[in-house]
Amino acid sequence: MQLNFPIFPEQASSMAGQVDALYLFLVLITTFFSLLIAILILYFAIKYRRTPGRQAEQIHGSTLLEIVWTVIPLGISMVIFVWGAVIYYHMERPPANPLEIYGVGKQWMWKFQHPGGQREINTLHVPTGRDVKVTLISQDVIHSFFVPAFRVKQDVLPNRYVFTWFKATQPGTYHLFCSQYCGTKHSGMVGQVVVMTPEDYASWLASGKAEGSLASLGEKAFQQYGCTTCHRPDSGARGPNLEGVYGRPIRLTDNRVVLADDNYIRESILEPNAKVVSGFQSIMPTFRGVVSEDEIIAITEYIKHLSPQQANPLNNRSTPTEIRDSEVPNIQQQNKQQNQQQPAQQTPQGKRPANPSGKKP
Amino acid sequence: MSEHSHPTPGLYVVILLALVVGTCLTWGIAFVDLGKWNPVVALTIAVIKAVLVVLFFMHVHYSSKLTKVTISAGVFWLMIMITMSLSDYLTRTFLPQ
Amino acid sequence: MSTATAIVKPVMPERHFLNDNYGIRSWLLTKDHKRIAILYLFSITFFFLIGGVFASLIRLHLLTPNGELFEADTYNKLFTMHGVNMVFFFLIPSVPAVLGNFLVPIMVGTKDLAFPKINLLSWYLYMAGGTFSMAAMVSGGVDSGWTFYAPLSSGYLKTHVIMLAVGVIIAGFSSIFTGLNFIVTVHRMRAPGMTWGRLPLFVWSNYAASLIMILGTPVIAITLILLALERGFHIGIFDPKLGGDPVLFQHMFWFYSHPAVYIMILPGMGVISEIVPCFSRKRVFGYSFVAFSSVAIAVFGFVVWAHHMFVAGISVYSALVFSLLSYAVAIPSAVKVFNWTATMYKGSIEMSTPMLYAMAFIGLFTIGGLTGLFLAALGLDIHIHDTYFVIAHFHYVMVGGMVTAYLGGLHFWWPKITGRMYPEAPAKLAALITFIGFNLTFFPQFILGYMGMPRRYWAYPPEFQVLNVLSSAGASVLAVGFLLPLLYFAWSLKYGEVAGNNPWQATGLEWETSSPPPTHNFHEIPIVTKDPYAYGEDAEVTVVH
Amino acid sequence: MSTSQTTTTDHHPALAHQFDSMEQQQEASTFGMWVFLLTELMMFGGLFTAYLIYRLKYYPAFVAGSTSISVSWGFANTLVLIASSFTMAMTVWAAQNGKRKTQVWLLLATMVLGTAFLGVKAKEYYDKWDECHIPGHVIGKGFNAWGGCSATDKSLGNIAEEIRDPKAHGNPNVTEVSAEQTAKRTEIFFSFYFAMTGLHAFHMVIGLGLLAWLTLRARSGEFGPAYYTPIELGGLYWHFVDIVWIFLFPLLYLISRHQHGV
Repeated sequence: MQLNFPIFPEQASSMAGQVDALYLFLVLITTFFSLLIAILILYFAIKYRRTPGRQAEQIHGSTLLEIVWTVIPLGISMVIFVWGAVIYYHMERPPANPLEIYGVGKQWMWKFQHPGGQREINTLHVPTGRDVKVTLISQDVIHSFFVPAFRVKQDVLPNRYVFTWFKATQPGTYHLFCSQYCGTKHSGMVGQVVVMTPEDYASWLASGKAEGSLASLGEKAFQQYGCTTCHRPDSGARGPNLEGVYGRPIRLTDNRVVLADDNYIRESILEPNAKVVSGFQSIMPTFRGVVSEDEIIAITEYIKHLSPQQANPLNNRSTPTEIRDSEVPNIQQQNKQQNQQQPAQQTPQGKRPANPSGKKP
Repeated sequence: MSEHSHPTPGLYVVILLALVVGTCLTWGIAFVDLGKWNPVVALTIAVIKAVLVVLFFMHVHYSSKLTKVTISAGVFWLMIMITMSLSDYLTRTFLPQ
Repeated sequence: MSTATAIVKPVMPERHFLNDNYGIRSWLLTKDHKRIAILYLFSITFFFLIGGVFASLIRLHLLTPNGELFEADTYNKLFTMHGVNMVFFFLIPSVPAVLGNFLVPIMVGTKDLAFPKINLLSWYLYMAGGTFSMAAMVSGGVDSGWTFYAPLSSGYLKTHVIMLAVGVIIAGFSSIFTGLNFIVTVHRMRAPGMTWGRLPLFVWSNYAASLIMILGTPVIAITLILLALERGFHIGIFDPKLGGDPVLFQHMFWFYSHPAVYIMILPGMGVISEIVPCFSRKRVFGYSFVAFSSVAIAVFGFVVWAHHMFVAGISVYSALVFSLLSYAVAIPSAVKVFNWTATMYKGSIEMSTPMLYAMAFIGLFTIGGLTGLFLAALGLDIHIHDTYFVIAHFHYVMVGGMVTAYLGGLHFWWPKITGRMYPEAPAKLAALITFIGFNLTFFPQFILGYMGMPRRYWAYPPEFQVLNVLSSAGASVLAVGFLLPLLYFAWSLKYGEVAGNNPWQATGLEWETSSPPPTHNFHEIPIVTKDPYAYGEDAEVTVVH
Repeated sequence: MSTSQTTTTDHHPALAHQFDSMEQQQEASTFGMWVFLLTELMMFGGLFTAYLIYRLKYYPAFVAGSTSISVSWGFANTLVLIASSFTMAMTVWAAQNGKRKTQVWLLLATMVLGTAFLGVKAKEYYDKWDECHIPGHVIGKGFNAWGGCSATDKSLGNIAEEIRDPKAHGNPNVTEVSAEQTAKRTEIFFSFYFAMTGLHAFHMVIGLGLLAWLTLRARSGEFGPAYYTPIELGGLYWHFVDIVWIFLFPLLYLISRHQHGV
C-alpha cells in the first residue's frame, strides 16, 4: 500500500485549473452549508434539550425566511450554473488549428492514429503546449475516454464521431481510463497518456515506424475500393468531386444543407443514399461491412487533405451550389469555423503528411 | 357523479358519426399532397377525434375537475417527455448512421 | 405530561390487526393494508440483506488493487445485482410500501387503502419481480449494471439480461399500483375535516412520490420491453448496428430513473418531517412550504434527466438546458433542510433514537444534496461523471438519506406497528455506529472520485488503495450498524415494553388509535378539527384514552 | 360522521368495506381508473417518442415501410374500433338505465367488433409474415425487404421495387442502389410497427377478457342504475385503447401516402 497517497489529481492540462477552481468553490460552499446545518442542529439539540418543565415555543413559520432561503440558494446555484456552463462551453468548442488524433475504442482497448500514420494501442503520445483534438468512435459498445489529469471525458459512441480536446501542460505519464461500463474487462480498458515536450514529441514521431501518413493510407484505401471511379474532378463524374469539400456546407437533393464533416463523410460511405448531394444520382453502393473503422478514418483524413489548387479553397464560399451562410444551421457554424482551419494543419516538426494531391485523383 | 347529467344515445350517435367522418377525412386527405402539412392535418384530426372520445364516450365533459386535471397532467407529462427528448435530437446534427 | 404517562401503565389492546386472524392464509390473502405492510417489511428486509451481502463482497474485493478475490465477470455481476436489488427491490418500495402502506390510510383517517385487492396484488407483483431477479441471479448472474445500457446489454452480454429486465418490469408495476392506491386514497378517502392543509407531511411526500411512480414507471417498463425485444428478436431499436440509437435508450431510461431517486428520497423526507416536530414538541416550521416543496421536487424531477448524459453525446444546447433545470430541484430540497432546522429552534428536544436518525439524515442529506450541485455543474461533471464521486454522492443521498430515514421511521412507528417499544440503548448505539460507519465508507469515495477512479472497476491503480481500504473498513462498521436493529427489533417483539397508544405523545391520527391498531384502524372514524403538528396546544389531551 | 360500521343495513352488496358510500366508491374507482390510464398513456408515450425520433431519422424508409402496409385494412379497422367504442359507450348508458338485456347484447356487440379488429390485425400480420417483413432474425425467416422469402409470388412485398415504382413521383433521383438501401432500413419501421400495434393488440386482448367477464356479470343482473362502476371502468379502458389506435392509424399507415397512391 502506498501510504503517501495523493488526495488531489495532478493538473496536466490547460483546463485542469479552471475545473479545479470551480471544484474548490463548490467544496467551499458545501463545507460552509454542511457545517452551518450541522452546527445549528447540534446547537439546538443541546441548547433546547428537553428538561423537566421546558415548553417549546410555538413558531408557525416565516414567509420572509422562506423567501430568503429560497433566493439565496437560487442565487448561489445560478452562479454555479453559469460558471460550469462557461467551462463546458469552452470544452465543447474546439480550438483552432489543433493537432488531430483519431481514437477507436473497442472491447477492451484503445487504438490511436496520428496524422503522420503512427499507430498506438492503449498509449497516447501528445506534446505539451499544443491543442490536441481527439476524434473518437467505438467499434462495439459505448466506451468513455477519460483522462483525469486533463479533466476531460467523452463517451465514445458506436457509429458516430465525437471529439474531445485538451492542451497538455505538464510532461509526464497519466492514466487513461474507460469510464463507461463496457463489459467484462471494463477495468482493463486502461492506458496511458504520455505527455512530452515538443522536442521529445518530435523525436518520438520520427522514431515511430509509420507506413506513411494517415492521409496516404486513406488514399490507398480510396483507390483500393474504387472510389476514384466516380469521385473525380472532371465534369462527367458520376459522384461529387471531393476536392475541398471537407468542412463546407453541401446542398442535398432535397434542398437541405448539411456540413461535410467527419460524420457526414462516414455516413456517406456507409449509408450513401441518406444524404445525396444535389445534382447527383444516388447510385453509390454501401460500404457497410466492407471498410473498417480505421479505413474510414484514413479516408476521411485523405478527403480533408484533398484540396483544389487554389491557395485556400476552403475559405472560398462560392461553392457550385451557392449556399449562403444563413442557410447553414446554427449548430454547424462553430464546427465550420474550426474545420476551416484544416488545410493549415501540420505535424509539429513541420513535415506535411505525404502530399496526396501529388497524384490528383 | 350519479347526479350529473349523462349523455343520451342521440349524442352518442352524433359522436359516432363525427368520428367516422373524421376517419374518412384522415384517409381521404392522406392522398392529397399538402406537402409538410399532411402529418399535421392527420394528427390534428386524430387529436379532435381523441378529444371527442374523451369528452363524451368517457364522460369527462360531465366529470369532476379532478378528472380533468388528471388528464391534463397526463398529456402535459407526455409533452415533457417528447419535447425534452427532441430538444436534444433537434439541436445536434442528427445522428449520422 | 411525563407524569401522566408514568401513572397509567399501558396494556396491549385485546384485539388488533395482528391477532385478528391466524394462519398462513390470513396473511397471504389479506387485504388489510397493515398486514400487507408487514409482508413488505419482511420481503424488503430480505432483499436489503441480499443487496447488502453483494455490497460487502464488493468492498471486500476492492481491498486490493489488482482484483485478487473475484474474477472480473463475477465482480461485474456483484455490482449489477447489488444495484438492481437495492434500487428496484429495496429503495423504491422501502418507505412507501412498508411505512406508507401502514400509515397513509391511518393518517388520512380511513379504514383501508382505496383498492385493497390491488394493494395485495402489488405485493405479489413485487415478489414475482423479485423471483425473476433472483432466478437471473441464481442461474449465473447478470453483468449489465443496473442501468442496462444498450447496446452492451442488448447485443453483447451473454447473461440473462432479459430475465432480470422482466423482473424489474414486474416490480415496476407493483410500484405503479402502490402509487395509484396512494393517490386515490389521498384524494378520495380522507376523514371528515382532513383537509389538504391538515394532511401530515408524510402523506404529502408519499403523494408526491406516487405521482412519479405512476407517471415515470411505465416509461422504464416500455424501455426495458424494447430492450428485451431487441435482445430477443434482434430488432433494431437501440443498437447502432441495427440502425438504432443508444443515446435514446439513455434518454428513456433516465426519464424514469432520475425521477425514481425522488421516489426513493421523498418518502424519507416525509418521515423526517414527522420525527423532527414530534421530538422538538413543535409545529413544523413552514408547513405549506415543506408540503409544496415535495410536489415541486416531484414535478421538477421530471425535467432534469439528461444531467446523467452530459458526456453521452447530447447536444450542447440541450445540456445547458438540463443543467439549468437541475438546479431547480436543488431549491425545494434546500427549503426542506432549512425548515427542519428551524423547527428545532426553541423546541424542547428529546434525543431519542428516531431523532438521532433524523438529525443524521439532515446532515448527510445536506452533504448528499450539495454534492449534487457538483454533478449538475456542466464543466465539473465532465470530470467527475462515472467516477466514485457519483457513487459517493448517491450513497450519501440514498443510504445517508433514505436508509437513515427508513430506519428512523421504523423506530418511530415500531411501537405503533407492534405495540411494543424497542430497547433504547442498543438502538442509540446502532444509530451511532451506522453514522460513523457510513461516513467512513463513503466520504473517501468523494476523494477517490475526484482523483478519477472510474466506477465499476474490478481493478484499480495502486495509488487509490488506501482510500479504498478506508472505505471497506467503514463498510464493515456500517454492516454492524445495520445488523443490530434486526436483533433488537426481534427481541422487542417478545420482551419490549408495551408501548400504549402514543408513547411519543405525538400528534397525528395514527397515534389516536391503539397500538397495534385494530383491523379497521379506528373504532370510530375520526373527525379532524385540528391543524397538523398541533404540539403545545392540546397534544397531551389526546394521550388520555 | 355519517357512516360507520354500525349502519350496515342500508349497504349495497357491492359496497366494499373501506368506503363509506356507493358514491365515494364510484368516485374512487373511476378516479383510480383514470390514474391507471395515465400510466398507460406514459407507456405508449415512450413508444411514441421513440417512434418520432426514428421517423425523423429514417424518413424515406418510414415512407416506404408505411406504403407497404395496407391502408384499406387499417382504415377498416379504425372504423371497426370506433364502432366498438360506440357500442361500449351505449353499454354504459344501458347499465345506467337498468336495461339488462340491452347491456348484454351491446357488450357482445363490442366483443364481436373487438374480435373483428384482432382478426384483421392477424390477417395483416400474416401478410407481413408471408412477405418476410418481420424484423429481426428470430421470428420467420429473417427480414427481407425484397419480400417473398416463402411466398410463391415473388412480386409480393418487394419494398425496393415499390420505391422505384414510377408511380412514386416523389424523389426523381431514386435508383436501384438507393432504393435497396432505403428498403433495408424499413426494418426499423417494421420494428416500431410491430411493437406499437403489438402492444395495442395486447391491450385489446386484455380488454376482450374484461368484456367477457363483464358480460357474465351483466347477465346475472348485477348492474343497474345504483351500481354500474365495473361497466364504466371497462368502458374507460376500452375507449383508451381506441384512442391509442386513433393515433396509430395516421402515424403508421399514412406516412406520405400522397406520393404513392392507394
